[in-house]
This record gives sequence, structure tokens and C-alpha cells, in this order.
Amino acid sequence: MNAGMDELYREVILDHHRSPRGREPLPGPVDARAEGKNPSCGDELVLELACAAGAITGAHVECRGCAIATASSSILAELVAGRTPQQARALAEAFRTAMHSPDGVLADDLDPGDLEVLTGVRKFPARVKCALLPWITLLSALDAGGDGAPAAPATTEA
Amino acid sequence: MNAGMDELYREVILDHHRSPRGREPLPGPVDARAEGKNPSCGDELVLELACAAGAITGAHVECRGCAIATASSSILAELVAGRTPQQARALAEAFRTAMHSPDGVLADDLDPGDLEVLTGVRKFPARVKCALLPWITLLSALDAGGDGAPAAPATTEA
Amino acid sequence: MTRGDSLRAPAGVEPCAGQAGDCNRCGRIFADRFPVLGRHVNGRPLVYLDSAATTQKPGSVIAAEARYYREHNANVHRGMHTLGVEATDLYEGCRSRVGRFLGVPAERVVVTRGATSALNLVAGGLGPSLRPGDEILVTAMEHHANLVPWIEVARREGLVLRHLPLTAGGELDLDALPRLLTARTRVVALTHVSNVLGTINPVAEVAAAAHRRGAVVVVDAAQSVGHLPFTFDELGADYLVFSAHKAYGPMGLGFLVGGPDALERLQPVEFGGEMIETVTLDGATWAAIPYRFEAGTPNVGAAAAFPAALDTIDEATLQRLRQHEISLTAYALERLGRLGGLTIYGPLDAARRGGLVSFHDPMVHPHDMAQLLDSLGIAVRAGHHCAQPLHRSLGVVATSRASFGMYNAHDDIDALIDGIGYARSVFGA
Amino acid sequence: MTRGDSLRAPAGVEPCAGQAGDCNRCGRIFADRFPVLGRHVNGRPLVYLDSAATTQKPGSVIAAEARYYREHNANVHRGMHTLGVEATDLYEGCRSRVGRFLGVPAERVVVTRGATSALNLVAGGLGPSLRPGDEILVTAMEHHANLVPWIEVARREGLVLRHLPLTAGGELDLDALPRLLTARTRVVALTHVSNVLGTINPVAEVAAAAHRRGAVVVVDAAQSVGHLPFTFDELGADYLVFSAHKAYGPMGLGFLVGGPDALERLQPVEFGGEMIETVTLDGATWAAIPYRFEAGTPNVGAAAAFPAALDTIDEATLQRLRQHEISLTAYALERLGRLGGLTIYGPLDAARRGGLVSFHDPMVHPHDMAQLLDSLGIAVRAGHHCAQPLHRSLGVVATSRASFGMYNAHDDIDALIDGIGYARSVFGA
Ligand SMILES: Cc1ncc(COP(=O)(O)O)c(C=O)c1O
Ligand SMILES: Cc1ncc(COP(=O)(O)O)c(C=O)c1O
Repeated sequence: MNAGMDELYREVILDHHRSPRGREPLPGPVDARAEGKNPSCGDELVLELACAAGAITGAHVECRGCAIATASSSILAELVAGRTPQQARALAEAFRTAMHSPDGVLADDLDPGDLEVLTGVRKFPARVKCALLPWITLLSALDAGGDGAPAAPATTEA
Repeated sequence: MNAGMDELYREVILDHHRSPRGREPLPGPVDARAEGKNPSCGDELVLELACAAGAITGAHVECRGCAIATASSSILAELVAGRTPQQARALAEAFRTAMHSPDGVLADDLDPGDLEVLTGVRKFPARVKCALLPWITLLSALDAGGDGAPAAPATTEA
Repeated sequence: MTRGDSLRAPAGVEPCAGQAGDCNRCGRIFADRFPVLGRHVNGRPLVYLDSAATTQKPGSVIAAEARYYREHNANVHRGMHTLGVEATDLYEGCRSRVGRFLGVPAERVVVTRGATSALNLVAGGLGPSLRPGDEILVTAMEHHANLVPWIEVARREGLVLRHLPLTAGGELDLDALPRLLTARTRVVALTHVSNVLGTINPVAEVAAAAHRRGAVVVVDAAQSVGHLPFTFDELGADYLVFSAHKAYGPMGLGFLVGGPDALERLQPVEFGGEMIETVTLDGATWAAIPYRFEAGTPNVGAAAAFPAALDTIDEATLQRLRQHEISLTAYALERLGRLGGLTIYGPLDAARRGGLVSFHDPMVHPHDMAQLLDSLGIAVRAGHHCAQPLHRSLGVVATSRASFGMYNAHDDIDALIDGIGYARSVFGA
Repeated sequence: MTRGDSLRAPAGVEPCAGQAGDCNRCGRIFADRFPVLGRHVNGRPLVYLDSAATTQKPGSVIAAEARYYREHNANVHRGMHTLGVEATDLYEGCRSRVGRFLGVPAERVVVTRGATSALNLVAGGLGPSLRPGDEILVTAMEHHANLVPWIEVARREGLVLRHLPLTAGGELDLDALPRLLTARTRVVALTHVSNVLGTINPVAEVAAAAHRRGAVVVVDAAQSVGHLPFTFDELGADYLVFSAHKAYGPMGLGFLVGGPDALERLQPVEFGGEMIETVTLDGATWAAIPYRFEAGTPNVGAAAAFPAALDTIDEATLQRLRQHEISLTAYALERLGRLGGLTIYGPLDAARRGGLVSFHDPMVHPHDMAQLLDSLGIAVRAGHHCAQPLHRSLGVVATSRASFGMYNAHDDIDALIDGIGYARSVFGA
């Protein structure tokens, strides 16, 4: 690939984009829900979470966005299942910090999985918000709590 | 004097500025009146005319302005007395045209008196409106006619 | 990537009257006068296909702005020192030059900060003269700049906002016009050239119909001034706005041009120095038109520079620039069409379009497309292009857009086509 | 005319810490970096004493704007090609730089087209939150830019406009403040430095009193940013505005800086692209702060250039620039005073003033003064300086004003004094 494109469109990312996880509606009730958008791009995303026994059991993400946003949604769906809301929040916040730091390191004890690959996007400042959108939306879903009340749409453009 | 200043501040002009004509209130009734101003400079002027037997018999000008506006007011007071309104209007219009033309010639049959000297001001574009203010105000006084109704203040900034 | 792999004019594409030797099919016009075009991006020579967002500037414009600051810089209309007089002459000279360019007297040209400011001036300025229930007609292809100000006035004044729909071919549905122009229609606002569809609207026809109903007509000429040959009078509109920066001029400068007596109907919307006649502590009266619409220190540097852009346009002639854009657009439409699998928006006939083509590739999201093209040095724009309602009606949230200036050539479109192929290959298509 | 005929520092004037060799008494600061100062006017070297209208620009600023157009020019926040990213970085870099300069985070800096636009944004933006009968307090020394927008909001919303009077010495009459700050006062708008009197207002003190009453405070810092050392927090205001062009930067650019949560209280007043979140045909939601206040294509070229002006200021240090302006002002006050027969406005103590002095010579109308000084190459401003109500209270329609920048020196004031003598001689005084 050309000039740095292999760093942005890593094989892992292309793979998530081609076959995104979390596209199936949740089988049971939705415990938290949030919408996110990047107004300037038009990217839109709906995130639904199911919880049980203090842990997230599943995520459903509908993402209308670019390959980066789609892959990030897919990685999110893969990674949040089985975490407590606190752990999920910690991961989202660590990712956000990493995307704005020069080295972009995610601590191993966070068990960041493919998210580690996604931190490579930080070298493309215009795309950082694409990668962050699902995670910001996750934070907003967690803020809204389990009460199901819709929060204002999350946005990466603050 | 310096660079062109002798063309702007001609002796005739300085003389009108030092002892302006038309400063005395009209002895009889005022037949036409107009106010003029140059908002951007702050120059303000009130012109009153007396008429009899189809001719202007006298002018009273109160001018709060620079030497050029003051001298122009004084020349106006000197020149309009004895002219018919048509003649006064023709003179004002000829002067306005002259101030915006390269050669600035006023036809001799207009009997332009010291106004001829004032056309030298056209070489100083920022001062043209100072020289014109009394004459624009005259046109507005003549437009208002003899009915004494106050016209909107005249302005050289259109 | 290989460039220029197909050097003959494809059938059906008329080469424009380019400069011989510049390029094999259609000469770049004055490309060597635009310094930025010498740039490399990601190791490749820049292929700039985003002129609808902002055009590049000829060196003469850049130099004129610098010269203003090096030799004349002063505030305008104030004081009477030499620099101030020179600055005022340059500023007023720009006003006259724009008037001459569009065929109107200088007194009917208001200098603004851009097309958006100018549209806010018209919408906000007409607002107080409108009554609840009055109607404003906009089209379904407007840029947000010619839509949101009207939404706001409508909300504030209790007006009804109506929308002229589009045909499937991306043109104004004129059949719907008689129904939508009612006795209450006070304003018809439309773009001259759509910044997404490329469509050139029949402004004169719409204006005539609007005038028969007694409505005033506002034309957003942001995409047409400097690109299409026309005079203000030919459009038949009451208000026309545009930005200098889309007509090869500097940023931070735009214009509102009014028909006879049209500016008189506007209340000022920005207040401050230079726009007043008399101010007391409690009230103010306005300066003469056009100054009453120009509050505060204007962008004299940009005004001093813009005439050089208009000179460049006139030197090339608008006729030739137009031919050039038609030729590039026709070629782009043809080659994008031949690629297959793309949705291409707007009229099929290049002669009915401005110099831009928007498209959507279901295999490559527009942002990825823009990113991958950029890696080849090719600049296109991806997004909703400030026309969300239009995109919604097209059924997509974003499109990719390639847009052309005088400095582009058929080669650049070849590069684009190759680049799209490359982007598809990345996504395994 | 002879210049520099008195080369020793007069008693009582502290020379500032100038560069040795530049001038005998007080060094011009970086004068050789300002290309326009090499000019001759009417055959004489330019003596520029009109910095309060607009400062001259260092070559680094002029070059930065040209470099932007030659190397990076693109629209911002749109698309994702390299030029667009670079342009966005430069634009956002300017926002951060201004934030750093005034000690506020970038998110609280709105980029506008100038101080006037910024004041219209605050006045218009607060308008909808005000109720009939609410009061706005302005001072009797405001520039029209900080007066007419309030007159208009007051008219539109049925508010009461009150005026803080001045003392005979040209300072705010703080004794009147308790009476004028009422339970209905919602906004207090005042200038930091008067552009006519030179007075530096005790903004922090007024702001504290206003805040005790629950009013928000708007500071017009057009004459202070880049001239006086201060941070946003030191002023204690809620909103601060200024223009780049009076702080050695380019034209067509200004800023509104808000306190914590202050920008949240403003409704947008300009509508269009870049300031929206979502637009449908009938409604719109706003983008995040500060973007919601920045409709349309901004002046990226000017934003790319302004940091170079702030760098120049920081290199000289604001402390030194301030000392320099105090020294020049003290010298000007002294020499003008010694001339006799002049009315000089504002505080007598240079340390209580910005770098400007306005005066009136009953023998020479200000316009004639400016003209005759110009014939000697000396640029001063004559007129009401966009402060008609203040001039009315001073009993004159116009004054002459000499104002100083870093590049001025005591020599320039000597030239002014000689020039006034010459002007008087022309009128036979
Ligand atoms: C059709 C149209 N109208 C209005 C605008 C707004 O122009 P500006 O952003 O220069 O104010 C644009 C450009 O973005 C446009 O394409
Ligand atoms: C005190 C003051 N406020 C506001 C302004 C307005 O600034 P601008 O004309 O740059 O908008 C000026 C300058 O003219 C000023 O001196």
C-alpha cells in the first residue's frame, strides 16, 4: 500500500470492516443504549448493551460510517462482552487517552485485543474521531446507565 | 508650504477661513433651510436662505468643520446672493461635476468667483467632501423649496 | 500508480481551447501561476480536485495582499493621511472592480466576510420586513449557508419555509414551482450552481416567476462567480452573494450585490463603526448604502488582492474557463461512468453542470476514498458538503466530490480514476 | 522641518529599556521588521502614529499569510486530504495560540472576523436570554462597536440602556457605579482601554461589582491585547473581544474569548456551514462550542499568520512593550502640554493610559491638522474615532489622535510637535 496507508488500513482493521462483529440485534432486553454521530462527516452509530450479573453480556452496534468507524465498532462489540461497566469505561477512557498521546500505548492489563492495532490511527489526526466515535458512544451509554433513558447523542466533536 | 499644501490651502481659502462671510443671521424671514453633515468627519452645517422677487437675497451659514468646509461655506454665502434658485443650483451642480472631473474647469459664464480656486481641492480626494458639503446642502435647501419644511440632512457620503 | 495512461481524447469529449503543449488534451490554464500546485503530497505531485471548497490562488493575488501590508496598510475611511487614502482607494477599488465584473455600479456592491455572511445579511436584513405567515421558498439542493439562515428567520418571525423539490435527474422540479409560489411568497432563495449535484439552475426563469408573484429572489452564486460567464442582470435576481475564495481570491472576503433599490430594503444586521451616520448614547442612524452594511474594520488586505484574481479570470476569459470546466466535467462523467458500480449525482450533460462531480462508491466509504486518494497526492472532498438535507434525499450520509479549477487538466481525472481503482483494491473489491 | 532637534531625554521622562543605538532616547522595538516603515510619504520618511486604528505588520506575519496560500491553502474541517488537514492545523493552532496568549483553553476561543463581529456575537447572542426591562450598562467612552450593538439589542428586546459617566479627568466615575448597577442589570459592557482618552479602565473592579449583582461583563480589549500585559482571568470578565489587526496581526480576524460556561449562554447569530450539527429542511441543531459561532469558511490565511504576530510580541515581551508605550505617551503628554493652547484628553498620568494621545487645537481643525501633518509624512488620525457620544460630551466633533506601536520612538513625537507648529503657522497662528 501507499505512504502510510498500511498503517491506517491494517489487515486487522480491514478484516473487522469486512465482517463486523456485533451486527446482530441483542437476543434479550436492551439495558443501555446511546447514539453517536460525527456531524461533520455524517457518521452515525447506535449502540445497545445487554447486562447481567453486573457485567456486559453483549453489544449490538449499527454503524453508518467509514472503515475505521466500522472496524472500531466491531472491535468494541468484541471487547466489551464479559467486562463490567467499570472495566468497559476504563478501556474506553484509556483508548481515548492513547489516541491523543504520542506513543499510543494501552496497558496490557486492560486486555486491549485488536484495539491496540487501532491506536495506529492516531497518526492520522483527521481520522481519530472516526476511531473514537463508538467508544465515546459507549461512555455515553454507560453514563445513561441501565435506566434506558436516551442520552443526548454522543459526539467526538467537542 | 510643503508638498502640495499650497494648492490645498490657497491664500484665498485661508482668507475665507479666517473671516468667513455669511456668519450673520438673516435679517428677515428664512425662506429655505437645510442641514448637512459628513458623518465620518463630524462636520456639521446649517444653511438658511432668504429670497425675494425670484432671487436669493442672502445666505446664513453656520459651519462646524475644517478650513476647507468653512471656506467653501463662506464662498457659497458670497456667491449665491443675487442669483436665482436656478442659477444657484446650476452653480452647485457645476461645482460638484468639476470636483469629480480631472481638469475641474468651471465655465466662466457661471461667474464662479473664488469657487474656481476651491476646485484645486479635487486633487485631495479625501477633502472633496469637505468642499462639497455646503453645496450639497444648498441643493437640499433648494429641493426643500421655499416651503420651509426641513429636508433630511444632506450628506456628501452617498 | 501510473498517470496519463490514456492520452487521446476519448470520443464524445470536445477538448477545450487549451494552450498547446501544456497537456495533450486540454491545456491547464495558467497552472504555473499557482504556487501551491508545485507541491508534493505524500511523495506525489499534488492533484488538487477540491476547488469547489476553495480555489487555489495565483501568485499575483498572494503578492497583492503582501504588497498591501508592506506598502499601504492602514484603516479605511478614517483620517486623511496618505496610507489611509491609499488603503481606502484599494478597498473601494475592489468594490468597483467587482461591480464591473458583474455589471453593476459600485454602490450596489456590499463587501462582506464571505458568502455566508452575505446570506445572513440578506436573511437577517429582510427579516423585519416579513410578517408571520409569509412564505420563503428554498430549494432542496441548498448549501447550509442558504438554508439555515432562512430556517432561523422563519423561526424568529413565524414564517413558513417551503422547499422546491428536485427531479430524479437532480434538477429543480419546475413543474412544482407554480404550486409553491403563492400569494404569500416573499422570498425565493436558490443556488446558481449546486455544490454537490453540479446542477446549474435556471435562475432567470425562477426569478421571473417569483417576480410575477411579487417575491424577491436571492441567488447563492458561491459556485458560479469566476466560473460561469454571466452578469448580474442576466440572472434577474434581487440579491446575489459569493465568496472571493472560491473565485481564485483570498479568504475572509465576500460580496452581496443588490438590484436597484434592493439594498434599501435591508435592515443592517451588524452594528459598530463605519456603518453609522450619527450615534447618541441611546440611538443611531445608519450611514448611506452600501456602508451601512459594513460594520467594523473590513479586510482591506483581501480587498486589495481580489482584483488580481478577477484580472486573471478576465485574462483567461470566462468563456474559455467555462469551456475548460465543461470539458473536464464531461471527461470525468464519462470515465467515472465507465468504471462501473458508482452512483454519480446530478445531470448527465456536462453543459448543464458546473465544474464538479460527486459520486458514491458502495464499496469504499467516501472518507476512506478521500484518505486513499490523498495517499496518492489527490485531493478530493468527502462528506455531506454542507448539504445534509440533499444527502438525506440522495439516501447517503456522505459522497466524494471532485471539483475543477482553471489549473486542472484531463490528466488529473486520469489520476482520480486510477486512484479509485487503487482504493477499491485496498478493500478487496 | 527639522527633526530630532532635541536629542536628550527631557527631565521627568524615564527612557524605556530600548535597544542601544536604535535611537538616542528610547529604542524603536523591532522597527526594521516592519516593511512599511521604510516608506516615504510626500517625500519624507513615514512617521506612523495611527496604530490605534491599525498596527503595522511585521514581515513574519506577511510572510506567514503568503506561505499559507503558497503551500497549504484549503478549506478547513472538511474532507481529509493533506492540504485540508494542514489548513485545519494552522487554523486550530491559531485558536490555541490565542488561548495560550490570554491564558484560556482553546475551547473558549471563538474565531471571528474582528472585534466588531465578536461584539455583535455577544450582544446578539445574549439578546434572546434577556427580558424586557432588563438593564445593560455601558460606559460613556465606548467605541461604536461596543455601543451600537447594545442599542440595537435594547431596542429589539425592550431593554434599558444605562451609561456609566466619566469624571472630568476622563476616567470612569466609579462613584456612580453602585447606583447604576441594579437588580435588573444583566450585562455590563466596557472598554479596557479607551481609543480616544487612552484611559485604562479598572475592569477587574467593575467586573467584581457587576458579578455581585449577577450581571455578566463584556470587555472590549481591542486597544489592549498585544499592548498591555494581562491574562483573561486577571480581568475577571465573562467575555473579551479583540481584533488581530490592532495587535500586529492581519485584517479580517478577531476573537471572542469566554469565561467558563460563558459561551454556553450565547445563541449563535450567524448561520451556515460548519456551525451546525444536523440540518433538516426545517430545523437545525448547533455544533459544539466554539464551532457553533463560526459559520462559513473562516479566514484561514489570517489565522495562519496571526501567531507570528503574537510570537513577535512575546519575543519583545509585553512588559517591555508596555514600558515603551508608557515612555512614549509620557513624552507626548509632556511635549504637547508644553506647546500650549491645546486641549489634551484623558488622564494626565501615562501609567494610567494606553499608548495614544488625543488633542484638540482650537486654531487648527483636526482634519486640517491631519492633512498638514501628512504633508510632512506624519500619519495621525482626525475625526470622532467612532466615539461620537464621547466627543459630544467633550464638546467637540473631532479630535486629532497620535497613537503608538512598538516601532515608534521619541523622535516621532518630536516630528509631531514640529508638525503641529508648522500647521499652526499655515493658519497664521
Ligand atoms: C453553494 C455554496 N453556497 C455557500 C457557500 C458558503 O461559502 P463560504 O463558506 O465561503 O461563506 C458555499 C461554500 O462552501 C457553497 O458551495
Ligand atoms: C476600543 C475599540 N473597540 C472596537 C473597535 C473595533 O474594532 P474592529 O474595527 O477591528 O472590529 C476598535 C477599533 O476601531 C476600538 O478602538
